[in-house]
Amino acid sequence: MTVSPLAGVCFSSLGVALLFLLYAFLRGSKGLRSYIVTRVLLTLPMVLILVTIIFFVMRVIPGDPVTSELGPRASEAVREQMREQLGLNQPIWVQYFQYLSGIVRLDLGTSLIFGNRPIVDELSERLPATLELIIPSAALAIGLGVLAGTFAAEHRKQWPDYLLRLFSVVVYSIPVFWLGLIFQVTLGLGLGIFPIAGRIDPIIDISLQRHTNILIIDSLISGNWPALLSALHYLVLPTLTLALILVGVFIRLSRINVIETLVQDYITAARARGILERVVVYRHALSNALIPVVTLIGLQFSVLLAGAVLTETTFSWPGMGQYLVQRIGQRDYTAVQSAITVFAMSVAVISMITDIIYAFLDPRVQY
Amino acid sequence: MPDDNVIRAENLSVQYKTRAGWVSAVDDVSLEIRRGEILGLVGESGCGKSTLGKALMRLIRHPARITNGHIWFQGIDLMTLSDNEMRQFRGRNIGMIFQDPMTSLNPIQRVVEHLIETIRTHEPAVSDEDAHARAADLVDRLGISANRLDDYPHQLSGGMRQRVMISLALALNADLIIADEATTSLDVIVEAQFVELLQQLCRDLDLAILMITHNIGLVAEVADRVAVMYAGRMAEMGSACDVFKEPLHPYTQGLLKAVPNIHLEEDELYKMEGSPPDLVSPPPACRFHPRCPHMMPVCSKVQPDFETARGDHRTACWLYQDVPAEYQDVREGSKA
Amino acid sequence: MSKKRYWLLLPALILVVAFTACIQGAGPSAATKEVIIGTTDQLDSLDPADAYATHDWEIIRNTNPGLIVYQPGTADMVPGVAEGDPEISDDGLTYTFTISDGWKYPDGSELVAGDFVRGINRSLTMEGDVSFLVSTYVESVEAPDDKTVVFHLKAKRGDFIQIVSATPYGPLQEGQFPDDELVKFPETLSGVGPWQLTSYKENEQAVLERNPNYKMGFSESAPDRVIIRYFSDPTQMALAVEKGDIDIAWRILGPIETARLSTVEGLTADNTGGGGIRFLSINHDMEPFTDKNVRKALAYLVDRDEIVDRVMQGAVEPLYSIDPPGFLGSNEAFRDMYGGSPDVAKAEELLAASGYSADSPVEFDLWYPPEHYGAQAAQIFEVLKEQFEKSSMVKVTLQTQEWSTYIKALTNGEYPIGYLGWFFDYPDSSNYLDPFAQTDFAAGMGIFYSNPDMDQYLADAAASTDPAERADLYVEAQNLFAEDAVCIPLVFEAEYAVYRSDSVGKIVIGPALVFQYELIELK
Amino acid sequence: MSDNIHDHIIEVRDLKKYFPVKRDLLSSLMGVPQQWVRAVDDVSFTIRRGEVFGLAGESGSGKTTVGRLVLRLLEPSEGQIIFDDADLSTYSPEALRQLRSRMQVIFQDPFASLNPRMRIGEGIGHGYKIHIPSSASERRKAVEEIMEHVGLTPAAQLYNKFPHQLSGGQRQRAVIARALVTRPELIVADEPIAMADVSVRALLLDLMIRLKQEFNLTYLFITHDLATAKYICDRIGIMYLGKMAEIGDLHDVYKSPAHPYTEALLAAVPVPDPTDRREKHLPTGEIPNPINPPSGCRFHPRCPIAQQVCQEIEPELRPVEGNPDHLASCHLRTGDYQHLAPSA
Repeated sequence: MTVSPLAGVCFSSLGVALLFLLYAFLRGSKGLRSYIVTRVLLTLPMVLILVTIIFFVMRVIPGDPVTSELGPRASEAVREQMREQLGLNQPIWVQYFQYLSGIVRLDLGTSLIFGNRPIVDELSERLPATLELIIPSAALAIGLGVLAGTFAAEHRKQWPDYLLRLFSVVVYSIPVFWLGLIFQVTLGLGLGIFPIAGRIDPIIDISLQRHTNILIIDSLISGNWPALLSALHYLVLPTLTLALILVGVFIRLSRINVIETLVQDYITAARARGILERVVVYRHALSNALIPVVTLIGLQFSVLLAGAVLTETTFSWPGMGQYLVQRIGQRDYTAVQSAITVFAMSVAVISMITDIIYAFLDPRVQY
Repeated sequence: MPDDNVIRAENLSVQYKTRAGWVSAVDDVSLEIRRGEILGLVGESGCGKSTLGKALMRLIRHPARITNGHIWFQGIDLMTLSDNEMRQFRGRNIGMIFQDPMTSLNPIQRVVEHLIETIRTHEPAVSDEDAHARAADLVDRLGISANRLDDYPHQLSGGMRQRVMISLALALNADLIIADEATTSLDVIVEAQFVELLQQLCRDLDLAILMITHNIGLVAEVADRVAVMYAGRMAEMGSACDVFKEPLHPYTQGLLKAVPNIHLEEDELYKMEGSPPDLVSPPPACRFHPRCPHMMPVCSKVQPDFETARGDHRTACWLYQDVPAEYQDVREGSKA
Repeated sequence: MSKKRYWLLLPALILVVAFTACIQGAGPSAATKEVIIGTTDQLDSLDPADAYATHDWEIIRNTNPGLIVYQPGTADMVPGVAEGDPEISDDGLTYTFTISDGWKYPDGSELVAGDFVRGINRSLTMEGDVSFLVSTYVESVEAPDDKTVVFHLKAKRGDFIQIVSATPYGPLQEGQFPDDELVKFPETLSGVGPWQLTSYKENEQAVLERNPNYKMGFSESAPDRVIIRYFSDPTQMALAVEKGDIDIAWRILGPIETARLSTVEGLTADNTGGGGIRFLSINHDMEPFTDKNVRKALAYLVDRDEIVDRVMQGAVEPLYSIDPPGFLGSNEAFRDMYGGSPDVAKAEELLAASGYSADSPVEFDLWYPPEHYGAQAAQIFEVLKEQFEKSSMVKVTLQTQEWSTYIKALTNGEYPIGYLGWFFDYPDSSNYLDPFAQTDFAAGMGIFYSNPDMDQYLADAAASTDPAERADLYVEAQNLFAEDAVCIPLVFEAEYAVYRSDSVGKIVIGPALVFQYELIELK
Repeated sequence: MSDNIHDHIIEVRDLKKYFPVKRDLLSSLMGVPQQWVRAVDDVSFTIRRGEVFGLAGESGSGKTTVGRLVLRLLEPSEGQIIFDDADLSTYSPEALRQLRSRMQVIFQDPFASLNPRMRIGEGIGHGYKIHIPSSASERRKAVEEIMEHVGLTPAAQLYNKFPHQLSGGQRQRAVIARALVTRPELIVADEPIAMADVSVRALLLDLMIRLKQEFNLTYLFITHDLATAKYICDRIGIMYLGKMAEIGDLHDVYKSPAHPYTEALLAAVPVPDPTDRREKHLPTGEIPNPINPPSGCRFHPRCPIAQQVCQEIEPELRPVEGNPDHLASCHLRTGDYQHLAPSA
């Protein structure tokens, strides 16, 4: 087996995380170090449980992959042959162990719909697109949410607070589809400043050499500045949509946490030392309030992925979400199973990392 | 007028907003703290002593506010300062130590970061290195080894944390330290160590210290002068000897008798009737009158002034003041 | 502290970048003439031995025309790579095509007859999705010389000319595809056609460049480059063409978006004349539809105009035969037989004859998939139920099922009556009648209709090479279809392409839905 | 010690409670030895029926843990607690359940120990409902009666109040009433009046003394406040870092403390008399970490008179000046090394 592109993508996206782990490992106390090791070790059974659940749930949902592939007119013999080819005729536990060993070898089987196309190849095209969407969205949502939440807390029971709280409820309750459509119609069609759908201008796309399939990185690598600008331009609406879905949660959470920290003794103590109010709020209160927010980031990551599924569909963004939706429609068992596995594993990894960040940030945590 | 007062509050009132309306937490209180003395401010919980301490630093925040009064600090009325000027005053001229040193230090900031931040906020010209050196010097003076500077608050013992709080209050050579229940969370031996340190600092640095506490024994041990608050008002103020030996206000009298004394032979404590009033709807006039054994008709009608009874010894009680004429005739019938 | 403040510049920077990008993004460069075509289709495969989806065929046809092609803008067959019509042996089993001169691949090499043999044999041996289109009819194929392709058929087929226009019959340059393996997504795809596919990014875009050696050449206004943009839903595609992100919105806009866009200034909606038919598929093996009277009663009760006007707001057309207009012998058998508007009395007469009454009405479940045929399906079926129940002798229960389960159950004959759409594999009436009315095929569709007369008509029509004779036979078949009420045709949903009038002058698609990109006229 | 065992309601013998220090998975896998917090380390004492036994010490001395062990809220690591002649560890679950009604607890924070959503009367009657089969009206009667006893009057009116509607003193009275409603024999009072204001404190103390007589109670009174202890305790044990440093009649201990730690503790208590300010000889430092307590006498690092032997050998409780009811564990004051003590 050649080294798959997915491996590259996995490693590059996990690279940042690993760098952080390394940094935390080297900088942290002995307790933190052993916590990191423990937490990493604990992630393994967690992932195993997740993939096991996915495997068995996939077996019980209705819909037959063989029929959807061969069509209703195929003979029983052909169906049987196909089942054999896909390994669906084997006992379920054999299939289960094949699936597990496949995950370990980064071999997720081949797509049912697209013949012998390895799913790893398909995912390695899709995952970077999703990363390119969710990383800026998460950054934007967290950044905006935390700042706005802190601002609201600082001006508690004044009009910015009421406005932001109202805003957070409104954006949180708006369906992604609708929000995306509003953006497409207003900012896209109405004002004509942003493209409706896609990842990059189709004409510029022709000149862009893709390596990682994260277009911003690709255009930076090749020094293709028009492509970089275009990729950023196309990123605006989907990012805004996805970020707005999350920002409400972060506003509310940061607000309540900052309000709670603002009544702590050390805040009064800092004020009594004449520390600038801005520093009191944005350093002392916010840094402490952020600690629980970090945990929430881990929890919200799955919401982010769910939002990404819808955003990708709304903006024809060829990422994991769109892939999942398409393949569910096509009853592409192996593809759906693999995509969900990737989703679940990334949630597990992110929650591991946020736990470690939490431990890293809060010196009081006992491991 | 030349005086050796470091701070003098005049007719200070603080109100805070509750669902039931505005409540006076501190009502028309005046006091002064002199250079080189420890003023003990005592009273039961809810009497407004902590609010008063914060009011002196203008640390009162929404939904509470200072509604009246002046705070003279070395000739400047703090009430006339802008927020930013007042902020610069805090830390630089007035330091504060809080009840729980664990929660008064930022849990995710190292000790040294607290100190450097405080120094550099007020003296931006000081380099990080110099601030660090000053921090090390400071904690060393307070009996903490400099290698604890990089610790987080939770890694220190209670006594050490409280010393760190003092070092923060002293980082800029403040003239006044307000210690708000600073020993309450400490064990008795550590508490004794801590007040010894405070006394020593007060002497050595010629500080003024306002010690707010409910521990009357502690005040008797360390304070030069004592102020007693009841239900948001000043009841009595005088030198420690005067107040403890000859308490004037009936509340002070009762309070002192109710304090356990390990050295006295008596085996029963004085029991004061009733409990402190609810500040939302306090009794009219003298707020102590419903519990007072010397209650007179005037006590429920007119609030006595807080005025000198003997020398430096002031109290707010009709027993020591001329009762207005219309209430005088019934004085004979009082319990006194 | 001051360091921190620089972070505030970051959002500002992003905004500036985005704004510059807006300006950058406007207007394609003048050097190359590009056209961007949007679609909600997906590419399933580009291997001609495997590709069976409409969009797959569109790309393949644009890169590689067959011996016989469509007359642009029509469903008529004309010689493509072939010099003229084939020579047909007397027994009708041997077709001999001669290739005209000058067909060249992009690399300059000449097309030879062996390329056809390679392609067809590969389709046969690979057993891809589409192989049946060859193996059903072709016994063998040979190339006696570089200019001649000879087909030996298994049986006489009057519509073989149509069949041979299908993509698996195209030529295959040596080395384009491996002999022993299907390659669904080759790096590039080329043939002797006007275009070569130079890049494909799944669900993003496909890029087609000119074949410099294309025999027929390009007009002045033809695009230099065609970009196919993939969308996940029609709403975005409609917005994108409205905004100008794409020049042409092609399959599948759907009636609602088409209706909206056709009122937008600056856009032209082009009715291709081709499209899918929608009908009620009836299971003749299941009560109550074993009874012909019941089937006919439904045919009397259905009101197509109401569906067209009330639900689809004129975006579709009523359909009165399973063989839609434009095809050989197509008529309006259902209108002739059951009238243009519903006739409750006639229906009740038939039902009464079968013993039904208002007290004991005919009862059945009516099935449809909720989304597969558009969001209006539910409304259509509410209206249908209303129409059927205009007669007190009919009692309908609506049932829905998610598509993948639905289609399996329907074609397995598990539902009494359900909704189905159809689009031809090759443009001939046989492809509309055989699948539903011919005994073997109908069983496979879950219809279970069998009538020796019908089978005879269809067999004769298939074998005949005389268009007039075939047309007559198909008229007979359609009339019998209506008489037996095999299925009930409802509407015809024409496909539209919408293009921007400021950039595109003309497009040519036609009822066969073959979009020839080289015939796009750019302004 | 008294010969008559029935004099004792509680006898604690060689009681130990070690809490495991939480380790992470990795350390346990790698065989890093388990560390223990020696919260209570070999403590023995008795409580006589009808007395108030005080247990005093700084935070971290283990006094609260002893209270919880006696209440059986914690399992001892070693040692026995004998209640009314029977070892608690031999109690059946049913007997333990019954034990709860004979032994009650009053905690420090009255607000935290009252369910904020339960009416005062229901809160007080809760234990009664569990332990004594009764009708609702019987229960209400019993509750109101006890409320009258503790001064929660008028009981009928206060019965339906919620904890937040009561003053601090009333809440503490409610906690006391709840403890008394099952008519227990022993009350473990863990810093019962530490949160109360000075003026309320005297009333509560008085109440507890009065109730003790009315209900024939025995108290285990856990406190850090030696001045208050003086007013209620008959005997007192001074704990330091999991060990009993000194134990005896309150007056003996206060008048002639034998252990240097007791001396320090008594000296540190502030005296409300400004004319009585005397120089204190305070021990240095703070109470150390109980995970690795100092060797020998645990107080030796802070002890002003410590000698070499104090580091090396752990002292035992010995009678002070031949008084069998006053014991202290100090080599230099009660043990075999008195000759090493530095002359004053």
